[in-house]
Amino acid sequence: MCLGIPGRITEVERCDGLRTGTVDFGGVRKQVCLAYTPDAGPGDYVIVHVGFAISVVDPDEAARTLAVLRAMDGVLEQELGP
Amino acid sequence: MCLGIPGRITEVERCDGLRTGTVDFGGVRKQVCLAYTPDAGPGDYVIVHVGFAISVVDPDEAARTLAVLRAMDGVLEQELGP
Amino acid sequence: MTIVDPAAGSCPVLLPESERVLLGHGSGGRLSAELISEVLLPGLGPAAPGGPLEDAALVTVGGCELLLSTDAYVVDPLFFPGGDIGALAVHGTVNDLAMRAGLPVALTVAYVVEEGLPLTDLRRVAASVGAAAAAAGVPVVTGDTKVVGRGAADRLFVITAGLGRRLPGAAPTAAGARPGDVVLLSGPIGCHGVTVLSTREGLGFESDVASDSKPLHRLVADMIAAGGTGVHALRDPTRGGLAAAVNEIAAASGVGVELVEAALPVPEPVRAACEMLGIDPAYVANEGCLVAFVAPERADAVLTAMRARPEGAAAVRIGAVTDGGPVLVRTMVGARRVLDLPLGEQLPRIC
Amino acid sequence: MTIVDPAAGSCPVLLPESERVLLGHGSGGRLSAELISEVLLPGLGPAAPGGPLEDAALVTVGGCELLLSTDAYVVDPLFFPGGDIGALAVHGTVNDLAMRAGLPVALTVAYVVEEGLPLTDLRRVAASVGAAAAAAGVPVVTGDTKVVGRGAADRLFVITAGLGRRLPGAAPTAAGARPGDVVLLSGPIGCHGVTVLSTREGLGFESDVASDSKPLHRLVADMIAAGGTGVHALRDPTRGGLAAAVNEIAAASGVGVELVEAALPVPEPVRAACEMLGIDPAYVANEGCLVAFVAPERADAVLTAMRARPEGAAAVRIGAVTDGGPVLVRTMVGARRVLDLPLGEQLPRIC
Amino acid sequence: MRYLDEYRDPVLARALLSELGRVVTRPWTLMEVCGGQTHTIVRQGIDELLPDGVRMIHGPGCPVCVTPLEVLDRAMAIAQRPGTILTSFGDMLRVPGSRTDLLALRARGADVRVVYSPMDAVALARRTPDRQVVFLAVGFETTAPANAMAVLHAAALGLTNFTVLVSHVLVPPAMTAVLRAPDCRVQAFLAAGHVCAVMGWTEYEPIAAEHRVPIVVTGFEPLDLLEGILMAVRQLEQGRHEVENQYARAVRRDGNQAARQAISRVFRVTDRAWRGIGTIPGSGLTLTDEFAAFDARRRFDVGHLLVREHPDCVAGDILTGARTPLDCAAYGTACTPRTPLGAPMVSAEGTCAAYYTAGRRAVPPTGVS
Amino acid sequence: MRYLDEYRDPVLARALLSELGRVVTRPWTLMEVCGGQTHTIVRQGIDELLPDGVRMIHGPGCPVCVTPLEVLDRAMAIAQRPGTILTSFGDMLRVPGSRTDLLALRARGADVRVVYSPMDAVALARRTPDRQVVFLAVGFETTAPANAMAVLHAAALGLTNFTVLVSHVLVPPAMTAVLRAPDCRVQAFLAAGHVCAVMGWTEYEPIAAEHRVPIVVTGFEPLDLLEGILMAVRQLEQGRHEVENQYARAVRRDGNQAARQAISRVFRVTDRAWRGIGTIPGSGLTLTDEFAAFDARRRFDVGHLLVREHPDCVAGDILTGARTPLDCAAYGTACTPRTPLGAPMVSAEGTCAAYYTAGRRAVPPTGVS
Ligand code: SF4
Ligand code: SF4
Ligand SMILES: [Mg+2]
Ligand SMILES: [Mg+2]
Ligand SMILES: [Mg+2]
Ligand SMILES: [Mg+2]
Ligand SMILES: [Mg+2]
Ligand SMILES: [Mg+2]
Ligand SMILES: [Mg+2]
Ligand SMILES: [Mg+2]
Ligand SMILES: [Mg+2]
Ligand SMILES: [Mg+2]
Repeated sequence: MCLGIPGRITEVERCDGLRTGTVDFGGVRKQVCLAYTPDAGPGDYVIVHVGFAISVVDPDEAARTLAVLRAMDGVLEQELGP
Repeated sequence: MCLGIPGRITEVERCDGLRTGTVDFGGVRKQVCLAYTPDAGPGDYVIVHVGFAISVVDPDEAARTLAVLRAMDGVLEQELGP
Repeated sequence: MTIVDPAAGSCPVLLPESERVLLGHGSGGRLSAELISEVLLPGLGPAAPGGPLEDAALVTVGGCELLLSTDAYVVDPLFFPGGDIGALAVHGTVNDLAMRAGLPVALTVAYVVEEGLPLTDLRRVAASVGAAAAAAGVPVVTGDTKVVGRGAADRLFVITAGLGRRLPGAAPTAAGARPGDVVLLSGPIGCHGVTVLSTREGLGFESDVASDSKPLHRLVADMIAAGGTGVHALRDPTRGGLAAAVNEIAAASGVGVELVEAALPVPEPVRAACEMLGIDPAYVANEGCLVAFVAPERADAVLTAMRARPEGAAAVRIGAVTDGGPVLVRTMVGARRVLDLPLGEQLPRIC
Repeated sequence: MTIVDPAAGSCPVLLPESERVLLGHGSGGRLSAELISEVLLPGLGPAAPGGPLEDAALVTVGGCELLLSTDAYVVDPLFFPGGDIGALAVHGTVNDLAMRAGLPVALTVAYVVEEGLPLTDLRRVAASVGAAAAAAGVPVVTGDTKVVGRGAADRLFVITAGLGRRLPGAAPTAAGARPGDVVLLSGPIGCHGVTVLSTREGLGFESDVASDSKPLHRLVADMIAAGGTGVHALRDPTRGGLAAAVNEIAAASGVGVELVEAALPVPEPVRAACEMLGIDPAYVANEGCLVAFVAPERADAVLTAMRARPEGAAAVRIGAVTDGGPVLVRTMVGARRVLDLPLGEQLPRIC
Repeated sequence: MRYLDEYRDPVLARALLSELGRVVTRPWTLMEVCGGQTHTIVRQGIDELLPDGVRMIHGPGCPVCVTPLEVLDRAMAIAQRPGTILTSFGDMLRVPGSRTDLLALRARGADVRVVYSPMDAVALARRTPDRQVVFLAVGFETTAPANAMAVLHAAALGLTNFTVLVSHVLVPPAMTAVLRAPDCRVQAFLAAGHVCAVMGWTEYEPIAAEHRVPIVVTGFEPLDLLEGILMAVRQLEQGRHEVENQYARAVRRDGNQAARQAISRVFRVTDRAWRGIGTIPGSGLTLTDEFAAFDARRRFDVGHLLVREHPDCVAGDILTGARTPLDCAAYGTACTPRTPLGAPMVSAEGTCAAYYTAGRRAVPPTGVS
Repeated sequence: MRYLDEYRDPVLARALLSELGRVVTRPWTLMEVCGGQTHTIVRQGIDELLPDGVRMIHGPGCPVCVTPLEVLDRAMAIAQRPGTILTSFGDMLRVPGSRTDLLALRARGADVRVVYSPMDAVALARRTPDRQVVFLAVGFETTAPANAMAVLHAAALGLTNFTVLVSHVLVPPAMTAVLRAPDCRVQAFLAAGHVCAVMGWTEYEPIAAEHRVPIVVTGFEPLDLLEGILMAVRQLEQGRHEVENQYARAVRRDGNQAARQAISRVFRVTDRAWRGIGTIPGSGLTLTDEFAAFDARRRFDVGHLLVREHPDCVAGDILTGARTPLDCAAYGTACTPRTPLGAPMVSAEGTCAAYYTAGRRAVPPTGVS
């Protein structure tokens, strides 16, 4: 359920009393409602679902997960040899 | 002004409280309002303008006019010789 | 609310709001000609065809003389007495090839379908395309189908293109009419247009008339067999009617034409409908007749050949080509008047 | 008000109300295929083309091998980054000819215009047709224009037909793919479809992507020069995208195909738009690339020839033909899944 | 077609022309009032065949041509309102207002539809209860009974979404205006047969008497027109000035009583502006108070409209017969059916358009050769 | 694309699969709740690559699939009313109701439009004040804040022509229902990352504890899913049953406070029927009384709707994981995406459709070769 994809906020504005902004998804830009991510600003990545940012991506957590996975791969490589 | 053409009534009916009927114009049939020709019935020719019969054709008068013209032609022919 | 400013331009046609396509631009008359000559051909630039506007274009490939034609069919209603949009799309393109002495070799058919069209209607039109093509002896070799949203088309448009092979022995062209040519008409006029008009909302009338939609390539083959290079020009008087066809040939050939009004075969119901609506049968569309400009010494032979075929059984001589000037009609009382290109759509008149 | 009768048929697709044309019938997917095979071809009857559905039909006239193709263009918007309906109508038909090794000789163009279209738009489209035809080196030899009432068309449809002459030395056909063939793709996918989608009401997004609309006949000429009869099948993956093109070739040839998902060139913004809408780039329309099925021993030479031309500069090998079975994709994680024909229109998903 | 074909017989037409030639002894100028008659005359080239000296000038009897610019602009302002369907006769759609015409408005998105009969507009209003249907009700006395019935029928059906924008005109006041013009050259009138089919000819008797002009109620076919001309010329030659009835097969002295009653129930006489001529007292019809609810002018407030005709157009002189189109400097150059400067160039039955369509310009066709 | 591409790395995917292979000692059955996750798993063929014995069954987390037939029929009845525009997400348009679907209704003339966001429906209502715009508001907790904002925004704008037909469902009650089914085989859950991005995971803690099942909040990319599976299997192997968070880059323990506040202002919890499953207590959201004016059910009386599912369809078992599509006799024969008998065959993320589209029928693809 619930297609959500990460994009980078490039602009924040108010429109009809709502916090909205432009989010860039790898070259595709869309107006998105930012009312539920009141602290996110330009440069932040948000997860967008049906035109709403529902979550701010935490870059440290993202890096940590990947580091764990890469470490796992490193362990494997070591085990299997070069 | 006022394109009007003669057609023959083929049917008379009432429709929404109005006297209407079918008028045949040389193979083209159209519904026509007959409210203004209360005495005209099937077989009669009427002059129709914008969907209304505005006059009943008097066949005797029609024949008389033509007879006059034909007589004029006869006179001419006589004058000019065969 | 609205105040019309008297200082604004008093010539309405030059105002920017008129710079839009009007229905009349599709009428086959003067507006159509203007659209082609002032918008479409200049737009095409160097890729545009040269010479007069012909029913079909001559293309020579590896020594073969080929003809190519296309027409879009947007008729409303889709089905009518005497035919339907599918048969029309086949006949129209076969006929445009025939007007340049082309025998049809292959057809393409494209459908633009409005969402919601009953499949039975589409099946019926496809069957009619197939039956008409088979009857004309030409295969439909390829096609395309597009579906557009509700309200983005009027149910169904059919667009055909045709490839033809030129009959040996003649090369009729729109520019071929010469002074002295006899003008022949293959059959009665106005049936198709009146049939379609009779179904229009607000004009609705019933009539005994049916569209004349039919293929004319076999008739043309016989005419050319009889008349050879004496068949100077041929045109099927579709949109814009006989008046447009004769004016187009006259203009392309640089000649005048004089037609005899009393000679025009106008079936009774066509005449009645035209009287009723205040329009001229010479401006009404046909889909199964042709007008031919034939050298006087070949005219009788061609006319005889025409009358020998069912589609030309009622062929008649309707006039002759003159040195120049406009297309004239000898009226019933013996005067002459110009029979001009129609301007735009034929609208019913009250007077 | 409405009581749904539980006793009524529970299988919705067999109900009569479904017996209408749906937008999905024009999607280039399974519904389109059904419409062609179950409604249009049976309708055509004996006039229908035989054999597999090709991009263009081969017609032999007086010993000349000719190709004929037609397509209707109904794109909304009329003008978009990278092209417009006019250029598209030229490129699409030139490309359909090219997919059977046809060099374009002549084009026809028919316009169906909605009353009220600004003349400047029509002029601009005509100019684009002219410029695209001139750039492709093919004349527009004839045409037709119809105007329909307001609301009876969506501004402008353009229908082209093309006549081609077959290049000597090859005869690619939809049925030509053989097990072992290499599958080549001439360039990135999805650009045209995403460009057009980005303008849709309710989906509106901005992107840096532009349509890939371009003519491919010169690319094909070079491919055939390099690969000769080893170029077994060609198709331009337009409506229905790469998935439809590959499935159609596989079905017509009676073979299977295995593609490598990681090898598919999907530009970043195309991928982003597809992620956003929940659609698969393999189902998105293209107007300037082709997929080729080439004998393995000629594949490198053909790929080199492709890369030597600007329109094939990004050509890649995307898979191979297998003995049979469905079209499979090797996924990123190394599993395989079927890449089926799409069903109907691609609709954005929420999940 | 019966009662048409007989009156188009070329042999009898020649007989009538010969007779006319024998009767005429000096030049006479006649006016056919009606645009439909103008159409037949020009289309058949009848005037070209008349004996030297017998000259037809074309009257103001084209309802499309004389509909004031203000009415057209008002109709167009109404047509542009959302939710409105504007209906009228086909020939009204091409008439230029100050800035555009109804066909061009339709191309821009207005819902403008052609109807054959005003009753079709009533039926449309019934079918589309959520839309306001407005009928642009123009015409002479012939059309007034039809437009009256449309209002009566809409009232009977209780429709609240049907209105008429009335611009009806009356013939006798226009004839009087022509006769009173200082440079009037008209010596006899052919009165419009279909107008008289409705109204009879009693209204014409005081005009004939006062101005000492023959008036012949005439039909629309070539033989009708030739006979009407012959009857008028006979009167002129004999010094008579009576009202005679050529069109006896369709016209009775008192016209059509039922139709006249409907007119007088729905309409009342009013002053009316004629395009190109100006206001003529008592020359128009407007809705009576009883039917004010059906008046589009009241239903739709589109403000006060200021309008101005093209300064080069001499339509007023054309419509009163003071000049022919060939006397207009703009005719055939600046002014053509494609680029009309004035109303008479617009509708097929307008005098300027009838001349132009018949080719009366670069190559004036000659008579019988 | 940042934060997507990294999680699709095939090398790391293989590393995760190897690690999973090392960790597994015996068969385990896991359920991914979310249709989006089902889609990724089937589209990428992840389940084909899992070590023997690790089996994924697909949960009820497709909002399109579980929307009750009654709601669809109601939406279609509303769409057929003149003057109405029915809007929804693209994937709702193909879902069959009792007799037809919204795409077919559109073909028959109903005004049915796809929107990307519920806010687009609000904008449409603003642009077309003379039409009633209805948004068919389906979805799980992820979508509820968006739909709530649409209502709040319409209220702030004072729109009287915008309503929502709400059929919102909640995940935790559905998970409990799955666990309580008599033949439940689920030993661990992957919880839906985006639902948790809104709601956090505290609701899952009592479920994990009560039913002794590991629950791993998981993302949507291949590496996310593989890591989520690995984390769940590790718990199972270690005999733990905790709530863990694989999707830490997007999900916090308490979710999104602002979004949760909007949900609880606009909606209240209610019992809800799930298509193919039946009513689950407390498993849905409906409008609070404060926003009753925006309730399409109240605005449009389309009567009482009686509906019946196709008798051959075992969607309930599919949605609770009791069976896979391959266990359904109709699958791939009577029931295909072209001729769906039940909701899971309709939307691309429905389990039956996901299987069918991936070709899991005549020629079942094998794993890595
Ligand atoms: S020719 Fe044109 S400008 Fe001259 S009077 Fe006639 S309508 Fe007016
Ligand atoms: S395959 Fe079809 S019938 Fe079987 S459970 Fe799935 S949706 Fe229902
Ligand atoms: Mg032609
Ligand atoms: Mg043609
Ligand atoms: Mg043609
Ligand atoms: Mg095609
Ligand atoms: Mg329509
Ligand atoms: Mg193609
Ligand atoms: Mg094609
Ligand atoms: Mg194509
Ligand atoms: Mg044409
Ligand atoms: Mg439109």
